[in-house]
Amino acid sequence: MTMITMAEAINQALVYEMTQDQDVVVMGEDVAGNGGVFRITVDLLEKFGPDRVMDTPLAESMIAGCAIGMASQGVKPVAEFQFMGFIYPAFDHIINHAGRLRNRTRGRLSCPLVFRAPYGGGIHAPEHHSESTEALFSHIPGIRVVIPSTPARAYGLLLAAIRDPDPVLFLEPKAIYRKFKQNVPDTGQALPLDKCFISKTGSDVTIVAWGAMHAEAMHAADILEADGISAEVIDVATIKQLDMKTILTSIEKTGHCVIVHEAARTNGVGAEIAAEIAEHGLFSLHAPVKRVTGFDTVMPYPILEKKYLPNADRISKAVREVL
Amino acid sequence: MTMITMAEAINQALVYEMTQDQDVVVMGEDVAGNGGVFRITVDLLEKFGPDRVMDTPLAESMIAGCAIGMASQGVKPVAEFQFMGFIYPAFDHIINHAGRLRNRTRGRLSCPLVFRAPYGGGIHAPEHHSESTEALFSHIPGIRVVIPSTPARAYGLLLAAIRDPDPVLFLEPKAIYRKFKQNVPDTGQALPLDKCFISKTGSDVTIVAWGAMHAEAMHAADILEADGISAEVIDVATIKQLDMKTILTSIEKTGHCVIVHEAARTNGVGAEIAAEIAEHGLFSLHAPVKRVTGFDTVMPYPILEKKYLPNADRISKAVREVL
Amino acid sequence: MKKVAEFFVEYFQFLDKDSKVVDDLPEFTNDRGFLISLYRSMVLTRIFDEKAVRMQRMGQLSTFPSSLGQEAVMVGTGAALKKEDVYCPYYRDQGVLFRHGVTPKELFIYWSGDERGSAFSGAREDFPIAVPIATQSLHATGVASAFKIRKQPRVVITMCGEGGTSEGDFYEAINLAGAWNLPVVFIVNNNQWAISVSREAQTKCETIAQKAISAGFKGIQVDGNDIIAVYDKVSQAVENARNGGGPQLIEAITYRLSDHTTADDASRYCPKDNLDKAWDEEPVERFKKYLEDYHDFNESEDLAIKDECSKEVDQAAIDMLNFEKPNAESMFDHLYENFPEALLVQYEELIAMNKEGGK
Amino acid sequence: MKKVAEFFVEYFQFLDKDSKVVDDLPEFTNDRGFLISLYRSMVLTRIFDEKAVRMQRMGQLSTFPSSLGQEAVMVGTGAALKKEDVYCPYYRDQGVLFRHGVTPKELFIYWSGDERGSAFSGAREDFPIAVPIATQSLHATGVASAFKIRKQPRVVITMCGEGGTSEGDFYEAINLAGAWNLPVVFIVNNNQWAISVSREAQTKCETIAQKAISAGFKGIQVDGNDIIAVYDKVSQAVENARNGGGPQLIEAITYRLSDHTTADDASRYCPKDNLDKAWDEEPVERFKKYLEDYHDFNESEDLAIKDECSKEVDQAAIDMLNFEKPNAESMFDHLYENFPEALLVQYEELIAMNKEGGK
Ligand SMILES: Cc1ncc(C[n+]2csc(CCOP(=O)(O)OP(=O)(O)O)c2C)c(N)n1
Ligand SMILES: Cc1ncc(C[n+]2csc(CCOP(=O)(O)OP(=O)(O)O)c2C)c(N)n1
Ligand SMILES: [Mg+2]
Ligand SMILES: [Mg+2]
Repeated sequence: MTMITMAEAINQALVYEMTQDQDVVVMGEDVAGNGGVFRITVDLLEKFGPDRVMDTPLAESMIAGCAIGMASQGVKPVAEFQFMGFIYPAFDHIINHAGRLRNRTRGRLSCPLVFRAPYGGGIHAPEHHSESTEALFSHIPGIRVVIPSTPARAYGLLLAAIRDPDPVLFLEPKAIYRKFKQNVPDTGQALPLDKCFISKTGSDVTIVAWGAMHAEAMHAADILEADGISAEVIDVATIKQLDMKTILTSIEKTGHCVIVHEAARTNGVGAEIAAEIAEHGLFSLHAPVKRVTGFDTVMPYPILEKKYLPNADRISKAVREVL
Repeated sequence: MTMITMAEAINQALVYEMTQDQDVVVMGEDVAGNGGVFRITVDLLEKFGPDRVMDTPLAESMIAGCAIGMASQGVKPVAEFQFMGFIYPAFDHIINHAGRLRNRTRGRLSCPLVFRAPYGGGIHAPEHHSESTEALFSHIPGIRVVIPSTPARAYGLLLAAIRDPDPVLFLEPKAIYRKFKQNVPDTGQALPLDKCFISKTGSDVTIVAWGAMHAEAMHAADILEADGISAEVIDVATIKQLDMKTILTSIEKTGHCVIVHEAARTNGVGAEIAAEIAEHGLFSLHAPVKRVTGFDTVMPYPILEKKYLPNADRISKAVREVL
Repeated sequence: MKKVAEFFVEYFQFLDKDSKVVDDLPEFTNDRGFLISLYRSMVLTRIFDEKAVRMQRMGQLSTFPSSLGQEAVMVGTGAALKKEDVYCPYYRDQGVLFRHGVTPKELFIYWSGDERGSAFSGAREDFPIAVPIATQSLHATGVASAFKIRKQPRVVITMCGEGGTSEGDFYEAINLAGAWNLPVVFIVNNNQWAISVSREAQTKCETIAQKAISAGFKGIQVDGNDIIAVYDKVSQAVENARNGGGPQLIEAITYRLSDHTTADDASRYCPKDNLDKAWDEEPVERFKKYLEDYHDFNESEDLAIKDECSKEVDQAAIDMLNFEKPNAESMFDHLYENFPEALLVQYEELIAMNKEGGK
Repeated sequence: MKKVAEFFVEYFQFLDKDSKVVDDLPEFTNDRGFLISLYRSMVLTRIFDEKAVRMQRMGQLSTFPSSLGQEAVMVGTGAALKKEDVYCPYYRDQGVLFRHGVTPKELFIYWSGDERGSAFSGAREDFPIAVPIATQSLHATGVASAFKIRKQPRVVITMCGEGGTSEGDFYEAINLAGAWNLPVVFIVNNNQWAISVSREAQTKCETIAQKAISAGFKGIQVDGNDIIAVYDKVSQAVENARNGGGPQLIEAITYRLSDHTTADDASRYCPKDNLDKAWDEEPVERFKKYLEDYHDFNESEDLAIKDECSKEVDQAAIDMLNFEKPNAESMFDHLYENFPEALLVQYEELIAMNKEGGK
């Protein structure tokens, strides 16, 4: 049993799938010679050669547009955006093309690709490097948005994302790239997309989280446990399409719900989850749904980022408020 | 009293403000010689000359980035994106710069500009011309998003948007550019931003809408009235920042709420409104909040767009379901 | 000071505006059958465009961008494509698509506002029409990259208007194509207008061709109203790319003789003089006269071609009008290959709504 | 076939790598005081960079991009700016900002991860540092448009790296600048690397300067390690733009002698030989030797300058470290001029959280 980090688990998934499937290629800024600025794609160039591991010129719209063209031919690019804060020049291709190629051609062409991007705060990075704007993408039809919260889930979900015949945005919570390790056997076993994971069962409250906030939610659950409060923790994992069934079933049981995300509050993914609960779970609720989120400000520079990001304290406090 | 269309009201507001304020300039693709593909900027070139009414080369990132540079100098650009479906190349500048220039420089520089874009379906336009993706922008800190629903509101809100010292995305529901007329005195009177308008008072249900859906909501209210159901219709008008106070006060009274938007359902602006109701209005509600929206598909081509767009029938049906 | 790099742009023309031969004709001009097939495609394109404009006026199409006056650019480009090559279109290039296996019926369906028009039965790997300007340039680099990765001797052609060359995507695409030495040919249909914005207002550069210099490869100009020049230069560029010679940019100089689309009124901004002058140089008559002068082409052959094309187009229009309307729920059909459970409720709602006859 | 356009790119150098004068020196080289001030700015920049890297290692800055080896590009550019001109920076141009009135303290504050570092007390109209690559090129065209609209005789300079020239924004900016004849000068700091991607992998074009050809204006190369060449050509371009002569692109050829940032390890990808060779050509020693050989500059003057700069930088570091920490709620302070009522609840929540001493 070897314990590995999320960074290593992602690399392990890439190596596994590139070995199995000759059509999988990796591309992006600094992913080849440098192995990625977070070293996620380290050694891939050596293992798979320059035809399959490609440094691109510095242009994000190009990375997306080129990947879409490749995917239309059945090549399966795993394209990296160096940080989520630099994905926006590619927005047009993601919404107008990746999400629509299959639909527009009535299935004649498709777009089996993965866009990877490290996201989120907590590593004292310069401006624009700490963004969490997954909600922008969860509004876009035709794509999937997947966010792992542990090394094992990163491995299984990335395999699923690469194998999925449609475009997947795979957002990697960089704060936990190397924060903890898990045993992740290299079996090539994918995890299901479009499904939440129940990370901890409980009876008093449902805490819904994803990415780096999942660990904070688990930590909050421990704090609450000490006070005799039993929290169920749900890792949403696939932000789009949302598995509301699992969440609603949990709320039926607990009657209380706290949703956590680092992104700004207004129109975050938490809004959609809360809205669905308001429509379909209203009569299960014993108290209002609470959202613990980043503030509706620009993500502040490192000196204040801790004040911005939700944490176990804020989560457990919110839980006490709704109980 | 001259009755004018929304298209004319917007032009009237532009002429008023350009006459009052020498710093206001208009720019975009085809806005000068051609007066805009929807003729919104017609005659401005003749009235204000080529220094203040500028056709740009064909590049949306450029339109946004250049406008931001101008605004930093106190020039106040009203920049047009020809259709909302073509705004995405400008996304980076809107989120990373327009929304942040004041914050990043701690108030040293600011960004007093308006980005105009016709949006929404209903005119049998080719693909990408019928988008309603206001929700993408309502998640962005540092900007405002304003959507008029009548000629008079278009006039007053556009004046407010131009005068606002911060960036405003002004989305024009093109389906009703010329659908009905109102008396819009050219008094230069702005309407307040960040405020909902109560278009019709009622006691049984609150219908929340904006843009072209506002007229459908009003129509639905008429249909319901005939059956003795009294609907209050709220025009959100400023999508960001949301005036939840007005909406929550209304729901306190009516106990029922239906939210309407053309955009895809998941993570639309309706999600945020419903989520806020779930948090702050839960105990006013006698029934779940319902959303009547576009489907979570790519906006279909004209042949099916009617099947996609909400209308008075769907709205009144939803109201009967929650009552 | 020293000069470290020098560049030039060449212009190619074989037939001048009066159909006089002004340069040594390429080999293929000995193949009368091929020349007639080019002519036929140009005629088909023109007749299709005329019909489409009329149909739009009758409410049978939603919008339509005619390629009137640009038929040589389109057909010359389309003819240079082999079956196994891929084309990444924009929206004014029906003539290219026809040559590559797309049918008039399909394009009628597309412009009637129906996704099924992009299902291209005869050009299975071509991209669908790209409405967001210049995005197709990047898709072309991706397709070309796939060919390169798989070591397939295939080529991509993509086209945009001269206005489209102002978009960042165009430039990012040519830069990548140069850096990766991709088998892709960029055609610019320089028809002098981007809706109402003139070529001069779009960019200060003397030629559009020289934009390729910024990407480190060759750009040339051709007379876009001379089908011989267009076909000759595009097919040379294609074969050069096929042989590993990398990308090329071809600016085809022509004129938009129609409105931008049926939603436009060019008389608002386009000086009448320019238009009159451009009519004198238009490609269909020019090529016809050349065929008459050098290849014994006669009026009855011409009439037969026009008649045949009219019939083909009329039949396509009828086929489009008789094409069964899609179900409402078909808007979900090709969103994902694996239908997400989360969408089931909406999907069923949509079906129910339409069963009830709801509007 | 005919040639329809011809272009060339020139390269300028006055001091070769051994500080020999290889071309007719410009007028300003008679002004010893000015030359010394350039040298001092280069030294200040180098000392600032060294200090910043050390501070980052000690956890006092969050990340830092050194401009080691590129001081001539920075100082030569900064010196060409008048007070009333505007600069649109990227993130590796501390030397430009210093010349235009930004203080070492402010840049330390910025790189410590604090927005207040961009409040620039001495360069009120300069843009803040642009981290999203090449976006500043477009802001520069906007500022230049404002000058043009208002008929002010002011100029904008903007800079990016050679990697940045691959972004669509860079191209859209030069194209607009050409089309509108804007008073803006584009400087490209060609330091051969974009993090780990080499100049050759970035673009196939022979020079970065030639990218200007695609926008219809002149691009030149200068030896970016020769401050005389940089200052001479940039100030000429600036004055030309001020007089209505329009934009220009200047590629300054230099070498990144440091890691990309403190988060990078260039030894992974940068061949040691290249680095050694580049050290032989670096700008500070080259200029010092020229001053010694031609302007009687001596060791004690040099020591005095270095001492003064060190003190200035050390004091700036102390000032930064003593700078009062911001309140949590200050993250809302400059979001909008008119604080939106909708945000009040959040704002008060944030204040309350911090009063309680919440983490
Ligand atoms: C990204 C984007 N912006 C704007 C538009 C609207 N638009 C459609 S065609 C057009 C002009 C295109 O001109 P050009 O590239 O010269 O091609 P032409 O139509 O002349 O063939 C514009 C501005 C669009 N479709 N996509
Ligand atoms: C839009 C965008 N994409 C990616 C990045 C990440 N990034 C930061 S610096 C850099 C390389 C820039 O190289 P170059 O333009 O040559 O400038 P240099 O750093 O060498 O001075 C990259 C890719 C970014 N900051 N912005
Ligand atoms: Mg054109
Ligand atoms: Mg560089």
